[in-house]
Amino acid sequence: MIDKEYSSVASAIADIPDGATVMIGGFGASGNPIELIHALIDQGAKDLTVINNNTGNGEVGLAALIGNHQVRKMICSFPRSSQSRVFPELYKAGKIELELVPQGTLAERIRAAGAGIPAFFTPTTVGTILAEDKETRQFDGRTFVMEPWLKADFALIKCETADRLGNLTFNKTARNFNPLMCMAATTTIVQTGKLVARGDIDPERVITPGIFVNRIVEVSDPVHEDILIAEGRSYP
Amino acid sequence: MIDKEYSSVASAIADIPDGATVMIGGFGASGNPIELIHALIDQGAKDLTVINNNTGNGEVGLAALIGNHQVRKMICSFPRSSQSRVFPELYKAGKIELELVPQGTLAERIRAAGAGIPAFFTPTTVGTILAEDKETRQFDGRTFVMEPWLKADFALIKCETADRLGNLTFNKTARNFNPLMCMAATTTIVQTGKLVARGDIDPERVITPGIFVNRIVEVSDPVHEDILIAEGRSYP
Amino acid sequence: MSTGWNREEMAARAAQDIPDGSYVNLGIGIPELVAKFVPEGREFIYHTENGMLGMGPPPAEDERDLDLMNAGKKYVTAVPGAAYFHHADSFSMIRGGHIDVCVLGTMQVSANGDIANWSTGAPGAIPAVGGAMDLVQGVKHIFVITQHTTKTGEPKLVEHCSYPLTGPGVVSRIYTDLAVVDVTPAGFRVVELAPGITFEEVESKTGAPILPPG
Amino acid sequence: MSTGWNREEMAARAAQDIPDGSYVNLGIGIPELVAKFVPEGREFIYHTENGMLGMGPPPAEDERDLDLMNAGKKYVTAVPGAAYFHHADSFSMIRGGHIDVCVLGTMQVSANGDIANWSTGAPGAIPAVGGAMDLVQGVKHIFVITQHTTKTGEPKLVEHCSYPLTGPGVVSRIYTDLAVVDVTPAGFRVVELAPGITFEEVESKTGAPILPPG
Repeated sequence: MIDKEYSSVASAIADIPDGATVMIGGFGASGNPIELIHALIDQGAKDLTVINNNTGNGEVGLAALIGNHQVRKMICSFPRSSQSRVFPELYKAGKIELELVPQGTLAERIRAAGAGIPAFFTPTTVGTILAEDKETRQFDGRTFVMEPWLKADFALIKCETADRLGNLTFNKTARNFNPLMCMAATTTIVQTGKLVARGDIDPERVITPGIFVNRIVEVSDPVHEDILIAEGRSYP
Repeated sequence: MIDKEYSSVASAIADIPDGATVMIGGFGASGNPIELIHALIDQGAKDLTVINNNTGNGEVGLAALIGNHQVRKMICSFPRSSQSRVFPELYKAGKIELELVPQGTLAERIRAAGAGIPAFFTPTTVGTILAEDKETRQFDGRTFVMEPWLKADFALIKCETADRLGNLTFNKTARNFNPLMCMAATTTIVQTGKLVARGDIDPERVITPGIFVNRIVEVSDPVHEDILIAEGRSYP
Repeated sequence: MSTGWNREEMAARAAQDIPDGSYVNLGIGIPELVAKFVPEGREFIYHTENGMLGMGPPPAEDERDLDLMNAGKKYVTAVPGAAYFHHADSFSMIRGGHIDVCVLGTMQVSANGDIANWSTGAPGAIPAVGGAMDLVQGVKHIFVITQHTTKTGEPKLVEHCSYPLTGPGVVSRIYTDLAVVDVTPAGFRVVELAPGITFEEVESKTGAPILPPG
Repeated sequence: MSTGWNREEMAARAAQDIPDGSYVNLGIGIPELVAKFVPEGREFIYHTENGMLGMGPPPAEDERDLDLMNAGKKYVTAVPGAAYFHHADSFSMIRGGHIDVCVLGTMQVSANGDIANWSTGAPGAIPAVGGAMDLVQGVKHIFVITQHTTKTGEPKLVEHCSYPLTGPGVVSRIYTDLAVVDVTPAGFRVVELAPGITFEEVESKTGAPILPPG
């Protein structure tokens, strides 16, 4: 019988090694798998390359992972946040690398990895300094740049409901990058607010089919980044 | 106020001109917008390029459109059907052109058009006669072929439920190519089994957001290709 | 002394040029105000990059849904007929040319429609681009709302942008505190002057040749 | 006289090699029979190209849902935990390497794993490829079930395919009426003989060098 359930966030992320590339879902304060990230802080893997749209907020979640010196390189579209100084300070001190990728290109590169597309052409960045090292090409009289797929060893995902096969649903704009990252990682690890029996999710309502999910752990009352920040919390 | 409703299939497709490129949703007998296709037969536009996975069944729907000599060229993955001789006979007589595209490449080329991606690389067809005229390239030591986007002037779509903004849901495997074609045509024309008020479709359950839809016509009791064929029907 | 348009008036003026039924993406800052000035009888559907069509106004603080934010990371609401989707679908709408109008703030716009609104290029600054480069290349019509000059009086409408570009040749119309300005094949052209503003004043505060209305 | 495996036995033998929890795509014909022989204690999730994971067996005729078909255009059912999706997502599963096993019929397989199962290349034949070229390039393990020879006794396991290829070097294992055969760097190798079949018989009916078991 297929059952992808893990009993704890710690066991679900236990084998993430030093040097791994890790996608982390979420955008702003919504859809972030905070409990999985905090488990990764406890676990201590180092030299990580992390892919997320941002670099975290406050001193919890992704910002805390970065602040704990576990991240060698960030791949993201917007590394500034009014709510966090963690990344900027390390970056200015030359202690963390940055690959800046426009948001839509980031999303499409992740999707391409999941879809078996090694490269594609996009108009985004044409004529800007971000296209300087990129191959360009004309189609229908317009210039486009070539962008490669973006894969990861692990993806840390937050969803609303999961069944034991790994079928997932998300809540509102907490969906964001999560379904794409599920497709693009060798091992996709999901924290779900609710773990339900097989058949309890309407097949029409499934956003991420179970084929893209390897491990599920129920976190029934997940914290929210904005609440933690409002409470002045930090981690660890 | 936004209201994309048309009162009849005839008025919804009235302006499709001779020579237009028309995507038609559906796979096998499911998800085919038969009423829209029959309206196009009544309307009489000629020299069409039609994009569909197949070439129709029996002597109704797409097979009837082809049989009525309105189609100059088919772009599809599987032009044979145990249930129709219409396309094969015209093809052997040299009266219709064929561009054969593997099914996954067809889907991805249509999605690329909708997503503003002029070309992408895929392993599909590498080492086969279907890649003979295609540009190839190595990524990570493996060979891929480059495929261009595939756009259309019009898309004829069948869905289960639509609201007046054009948000759509589909039923089971009748979804198939329909949501992709909605994205890739200049003018997307949808027949819906049920037209509901704005807000009556759960925003989490929307498969095609209204931004991809231009015209909606309610066809509340749509015929099904398999039933028409079983009844020995033909059109016109 | 000139009077000109204030922030709300600039946003209201831009809203006048958006057709009924448009799909609209609003940048952070003054562009967000456009949603307050939808002309009578028209409806716009708002897109937000993080996965929603049909974005509504901010909720009361005690009615916030923590999973319902916009691309500016502010809490928002959903109007009837909204839809949620993931980031790749969201940027397919942008890159695929499905969004009708994007209204952006800017640091500079050049006479050929180049826009620079993501980076000062200053050494040591942390680069952050977000979705700006996707928007300017993908959306059908790029409108800019901006003060005509910087706080220190430097022109923001220039011959060539000195800041790094967000995208070349993409802006079609500019709404400033002084005028509505089109980017035309012949360069900047004033479409309309704000109340109490003369063409000569606009010309003197513009860093490139600019044509008068008409 | 040889006995060998019949169609059901070939399918059952193939099913033995599919691990528990695999995501499986079954081609039309004998491969479809694999679903009838899932070994005790295992579960496979079936993918069908036209947009479904969790495909179940055919329904009774009076319980058909006209919108629930498989890629072979036959009516099917959905098991609990099924999911529907569109064609681009469906082929992302295939092309992206997410499907574990695909079982296909074939016209020819060569000693280096080339498969030819979509066209005879005969002049005048109408070419039709469907999803075959996507499947052979994308799925992790390509299994073939086929009679060892054609109806006229020609070998289907050959040195080089004479029919146009579906994909080069993609097949890992072949289940025939006579034997289970692996495609190895050294060419064909018999893994297992069907009851009553000798290696010599297999060798004589194979159009390329073939290694014995062990």
